[in-house]
Amino acid sequence: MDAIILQILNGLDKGSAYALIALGLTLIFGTLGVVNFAHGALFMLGAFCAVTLNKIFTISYETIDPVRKDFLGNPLKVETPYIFDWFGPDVGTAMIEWSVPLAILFSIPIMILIGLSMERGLIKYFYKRPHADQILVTFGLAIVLQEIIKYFYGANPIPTPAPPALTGSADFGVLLGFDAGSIIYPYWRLVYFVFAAAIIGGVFAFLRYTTFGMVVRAGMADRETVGLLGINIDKRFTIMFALAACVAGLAGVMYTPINSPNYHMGMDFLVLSFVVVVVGGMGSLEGAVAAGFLLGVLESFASMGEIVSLLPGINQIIIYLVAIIILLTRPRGLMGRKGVMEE
Amino acid sequence: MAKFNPGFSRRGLLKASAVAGVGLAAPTIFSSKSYAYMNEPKGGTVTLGFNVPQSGPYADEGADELRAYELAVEHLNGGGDGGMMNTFSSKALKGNGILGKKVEYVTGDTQTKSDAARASAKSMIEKDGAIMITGGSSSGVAVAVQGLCQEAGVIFMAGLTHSNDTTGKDKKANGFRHFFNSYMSGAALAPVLGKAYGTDRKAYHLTADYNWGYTTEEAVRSSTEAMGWETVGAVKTPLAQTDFSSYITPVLQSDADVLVLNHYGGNMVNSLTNAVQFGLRDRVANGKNFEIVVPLYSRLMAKGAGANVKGIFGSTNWHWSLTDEGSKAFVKSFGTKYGFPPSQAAHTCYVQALLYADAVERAGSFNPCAVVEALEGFEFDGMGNGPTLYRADDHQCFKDVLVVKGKENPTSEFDLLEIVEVTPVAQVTYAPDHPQVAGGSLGKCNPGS
Amino acid sequence: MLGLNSKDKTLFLIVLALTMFAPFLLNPFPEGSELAQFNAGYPDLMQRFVIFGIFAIGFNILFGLTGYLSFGHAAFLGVGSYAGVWMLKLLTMNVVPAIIVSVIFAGLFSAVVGYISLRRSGIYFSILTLAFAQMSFALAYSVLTPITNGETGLQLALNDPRILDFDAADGSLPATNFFGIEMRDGFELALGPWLFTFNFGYYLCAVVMLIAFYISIRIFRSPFGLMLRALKTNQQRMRFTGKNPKPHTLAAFIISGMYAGLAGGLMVAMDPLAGAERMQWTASGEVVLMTILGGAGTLIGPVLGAGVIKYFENIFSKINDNVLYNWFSFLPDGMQDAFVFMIHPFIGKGWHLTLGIMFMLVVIFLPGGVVEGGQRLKRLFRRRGGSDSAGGASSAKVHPAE
Amino acid sequence: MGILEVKGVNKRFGGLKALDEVNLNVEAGAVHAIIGPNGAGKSTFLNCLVGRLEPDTGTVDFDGSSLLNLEPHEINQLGVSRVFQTPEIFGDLDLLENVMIPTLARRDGPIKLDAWSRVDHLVEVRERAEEQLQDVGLFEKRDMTASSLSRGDKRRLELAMCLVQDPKLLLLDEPTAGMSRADTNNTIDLLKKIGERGITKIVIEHDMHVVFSLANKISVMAQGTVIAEGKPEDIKGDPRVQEAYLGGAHL
Repeated sequence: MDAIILQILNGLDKGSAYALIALGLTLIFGTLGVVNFAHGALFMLGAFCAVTLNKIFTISYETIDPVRKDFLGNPLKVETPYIFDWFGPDVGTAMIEWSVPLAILFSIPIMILIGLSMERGLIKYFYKRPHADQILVTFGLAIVLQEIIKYFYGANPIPTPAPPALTGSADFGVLLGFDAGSIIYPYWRLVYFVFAAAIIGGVFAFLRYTTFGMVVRAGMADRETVGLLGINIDKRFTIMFALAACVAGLAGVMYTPINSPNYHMGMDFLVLSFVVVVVGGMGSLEGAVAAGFLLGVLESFASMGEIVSLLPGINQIIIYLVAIIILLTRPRGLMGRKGVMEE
Repeated sequence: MAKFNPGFSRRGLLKASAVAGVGLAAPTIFSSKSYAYMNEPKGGTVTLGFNVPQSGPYADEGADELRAYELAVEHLNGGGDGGMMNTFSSKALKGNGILGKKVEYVTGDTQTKSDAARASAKSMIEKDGAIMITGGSSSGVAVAVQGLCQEAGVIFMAGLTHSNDTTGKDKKANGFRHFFNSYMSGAALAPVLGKAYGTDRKAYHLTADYNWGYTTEEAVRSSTEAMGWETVGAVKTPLAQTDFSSYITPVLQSDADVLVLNHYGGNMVNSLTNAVQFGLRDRVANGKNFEIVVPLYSRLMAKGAGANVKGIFGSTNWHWSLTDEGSKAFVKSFGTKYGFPPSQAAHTCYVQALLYADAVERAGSFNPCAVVEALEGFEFDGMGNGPTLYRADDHQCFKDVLVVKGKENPTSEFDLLEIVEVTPVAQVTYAPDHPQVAGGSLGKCNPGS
Repeated sequence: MLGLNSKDKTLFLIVLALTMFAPFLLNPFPEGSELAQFNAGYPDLMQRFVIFGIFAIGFNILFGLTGYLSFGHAAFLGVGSYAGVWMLKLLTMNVVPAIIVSVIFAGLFSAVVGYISLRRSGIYFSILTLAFAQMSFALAYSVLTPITNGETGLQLALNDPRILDFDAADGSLPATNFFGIEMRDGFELALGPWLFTFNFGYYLCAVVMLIAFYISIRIFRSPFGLMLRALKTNQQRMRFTGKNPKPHTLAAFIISGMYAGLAGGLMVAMDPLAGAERMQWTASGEVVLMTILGGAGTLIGPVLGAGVIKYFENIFSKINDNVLYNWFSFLPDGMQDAFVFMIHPFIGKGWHLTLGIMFMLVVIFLPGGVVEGGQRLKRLFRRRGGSDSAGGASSAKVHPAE
Repeated sequence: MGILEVKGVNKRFGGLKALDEVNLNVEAGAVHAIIGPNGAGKSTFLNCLVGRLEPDTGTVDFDGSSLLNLEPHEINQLGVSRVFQTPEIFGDLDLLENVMIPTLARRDGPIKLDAWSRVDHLVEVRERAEEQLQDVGLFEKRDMTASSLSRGDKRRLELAMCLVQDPKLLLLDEPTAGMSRADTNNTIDLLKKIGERGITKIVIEHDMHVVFSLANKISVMAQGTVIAEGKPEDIKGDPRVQEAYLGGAHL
């Protein structure tokens, strides 16, 4: 039982990442009708916002320590971050340690800027083009973005730990009446889950309760009619693109303490998030979120030793298998609308 | 950046004929049979092929390998401070190239995919006339390229490849490995683990679901079980896995008190990070402190895991903090040129390049079969791992293996591992027909054409 | 001739000439010159050009004609490869049975995948094919290791049975051959400083590609091809016209799957190794990119697209800083460094970046792919020729927007 | 005994009863118009005939065989062709190809996969298609891409695509919807000309001018059922029809 609770937690956590990426993808599908293969790259850029902020905080000057030696036997150069001098070592250390949460603030304007320039500079010319062209151009963009990151940050994963206050893990075992130590869950993963829930809730509330959101939802359902009403839907769609980029970016920022970011993390998530979106059903935001959590939980269960020993290899293919089964039993995924991306 | 003279020889012979034949319109037809051996260098230069990952997750490791190769070429051609050529026990190399021919090189991208690696190696052999291929950062690639070199008739000097199979069931006459392997990791680690954690432990293995993972798990299991550990669980994890939480949590439910992560590269970084996140380091199981073991360590990858590696045992082929003369010479010339210490991948690649050049000098010929003969059973020293033997039976180097531990107080971003023990070679040597490496045969050396 | 109309015949003859003279065309630069780096006329790459050409031609029969975008075609290539290697291991090193069996296995597998996936259309279809291919890849890499040899890839071994061969076991692997002609064999021709390589394996691939290309032309011009184009533009009308679209799409799917299998079979015939990465989604994506890059729905486009991508992968990735320094060695040191510094990110390990930029440029400026680029050039020349004859003075005024 | 006999057809969409015990008998050679207000169930009824929808209950017999549980292409192969409200044509293909496809469909059946013969060698098929294009006055435009045609020409093309199959029954769903008066008249003339071939037709139409120029029998539908049926003259005077359909206004 405790094993199952743990796997549900794991699944929800994985699902959070899937759902956040899929949410943005669906917004872009639904509003702009664009297949965005660069969405994984946006997630990756978000993660590297956190890395960059950390790097900025640790920009240092060098002093020579004549006593200690470096690996070549020369006097050791000691690096001291400038912020230590500016804010004192205590605040400086705290800033570096808290750089991931601080990167949320840092990344929002950057991701919005990236989203706006992507949509205005490139995507808007592809609204009327075939999906194949959209795939080619966004895939090309994704490669370019990740190669740029690779050029500056290298190919290795870069550790970006969570603040020390949030690195431990919580013991739910006693709370729920199990043995102590049987249900342990890292604080940061709980933070991630809560964060994801808040973002998802925020996006839904925004779309439901603001005029802006209502217009966009109407536009998703029937672009022409809304356009006929004299509403400038294009401008709103641009903002939606920036919002989607921002959601992906934030998902990336918060993900960095869970797994050290590297330049191809976006591609790793891209295919899965496409599967999530399609399983959820094209054009359905609720479907994307539901499918994200569903596939996350199923993936976690499939990796349990008992299940793998019963069906070897099931942990490798579970997501795809579930996708096939769902698409064959429900033609438009969980909650898809008719006629979206079906031709 | 070192500069070399222009000109890429395709095949020595053809280059010579091209130079002589300018203005001659008469076509000359060669059949592939007209060479003594594949890509025989006939001009004043010889071309080596450096096939390393330049894209994909191991690109940084590949870049470090390439740095080492460039350094080796510089030293072979008489440039720089000579590096390990000065400490190498064999004195055949004179710093005038190989057999008096200037060393040139071509590079390619393996992408860490067997297909791409083979395509890249083929292009070096067919287009650039490379006489030897070396490099790589995974066993799948090493085995695939080794097979290709055997068929094409050139020598393959493996880069970083740790699976038993490279010199086990997939060994080839034209292929040689300096790097250590899974068996050696297991054999070197077990006693150290026994000393540090006791012989009454329950181990849980997470294993990357591919060839290298299997052989590593097998090696570590059999050597730890031999000293009394019990293996309570072994789960295979998909290669593409990035979040290992769902594989870590079952460990909490098991009665294991040691977790062995048979992962490498990005897998290792992520699984170790996740394991630490779930508090395994602070856990007490069966009245003992819970421990994590990473059988194959790489400093580059350890960097990706950050503080999580502290205090975690693993094994490695070589580390820059070694203080023998060879290591010191290598670290000095690499560090002076590039500004940071070399990785174990760089070390093995540098050594492989030198060993090849030395073998050619001693054999007096580039003919692969002569080189094979010169390398088989070759004993040498001064290359950073103590006295070493290139065993004739399987073309595997036998040398000391390092057991290392993540350092508690690193002084720099390179100073992540500390050497716990240098396991003597006798302890990691195995019979060529040991069950973990049995099967396959070297076959006969193939000089091509 | 061959039952082709004059336009198709011209195209076919051009392709015939291109493939037959490829060893010359791809090696335009003399040996030993700086530009020899750009020569692509060595056997492995020439083989890859035509093999991926076949793969893309087949993919285009599905995607170009019916509009169904499969993201899983690499799986068929992979299955074909594995089947081919097994034939080489079990039966004989003659490549003919291997290639035939590759095509058959890929055809059977694509029949199963196609039958299920074609129950959905649009992106749902794409994701279904992607899911099948990713499952094949994941299983081939891990659980199916006994059949596929997992990560390492399926290779030949000395102790393979090869029941039809009587090779002397001299400790080396026999080479793949076509009734005794070894695939790796060939001859070289030196003309002054130029060197040209003629490889038997390449010519076998080239002949197979010509046949494949010919069949593709016939399919494009057949009633079946017409029906495929019809169902791409309006399936509803097709149904109400008395045609059942299902068998048509399924047939197109299987044919393109068999083309993929043929490509896989040829790959192992040239180089007997089948790696699991061949089935990964990136490999499927690659053939999609080849087709779109060259020009989906055109006859020659996919072949060109395949050529461009493989050229980048194999030639650009091999240019390192050392080569750059040589190129710019005529410049003073400072400028040499500056040039190398500027070009450095785009070559060698940066070849992906160049490829990505090229994808974007092509799709932004040439929506119809490379083929459209060629057509524009042709029109440009024709216009220029026309206005020249009309009078030199006016030609300068010809506006590009005309 | 008519060529098309529909008995007791019901169709529900959730709680909505779209068709309620519809009976219809179409005589061979007749031009049978179905009229009725919006939402009367005309289109649903037509969709039940061509296999786009399956009726919940009831029988649909055409020329002696049931159309129930048949796929659209099977129904077409029995000799039923349909013109849609918005023309359904092969937009990316040229006009000649548009008409050759139905010709081939009739010649080869639903699934013959002929990948080896050449389209431009099918002289008979092409001549037949060209003839048909001539009949509808589109021969000169045969090399144009279909999507570039005007709406009226698209309708003619669609008509040609149906007629070339020599259907036994032709279903016309508002053939003049959205057309100018001149186009409408042209279409009426065209349909009259076809009438000479003796093809049975069912016409759904709003434009009474069209209905009364073409039809020799009219069924009136309202609220999912047929409320009146008869000759045009009878229908014109039927008060129930005027009430249901025309809201009492006099025709």
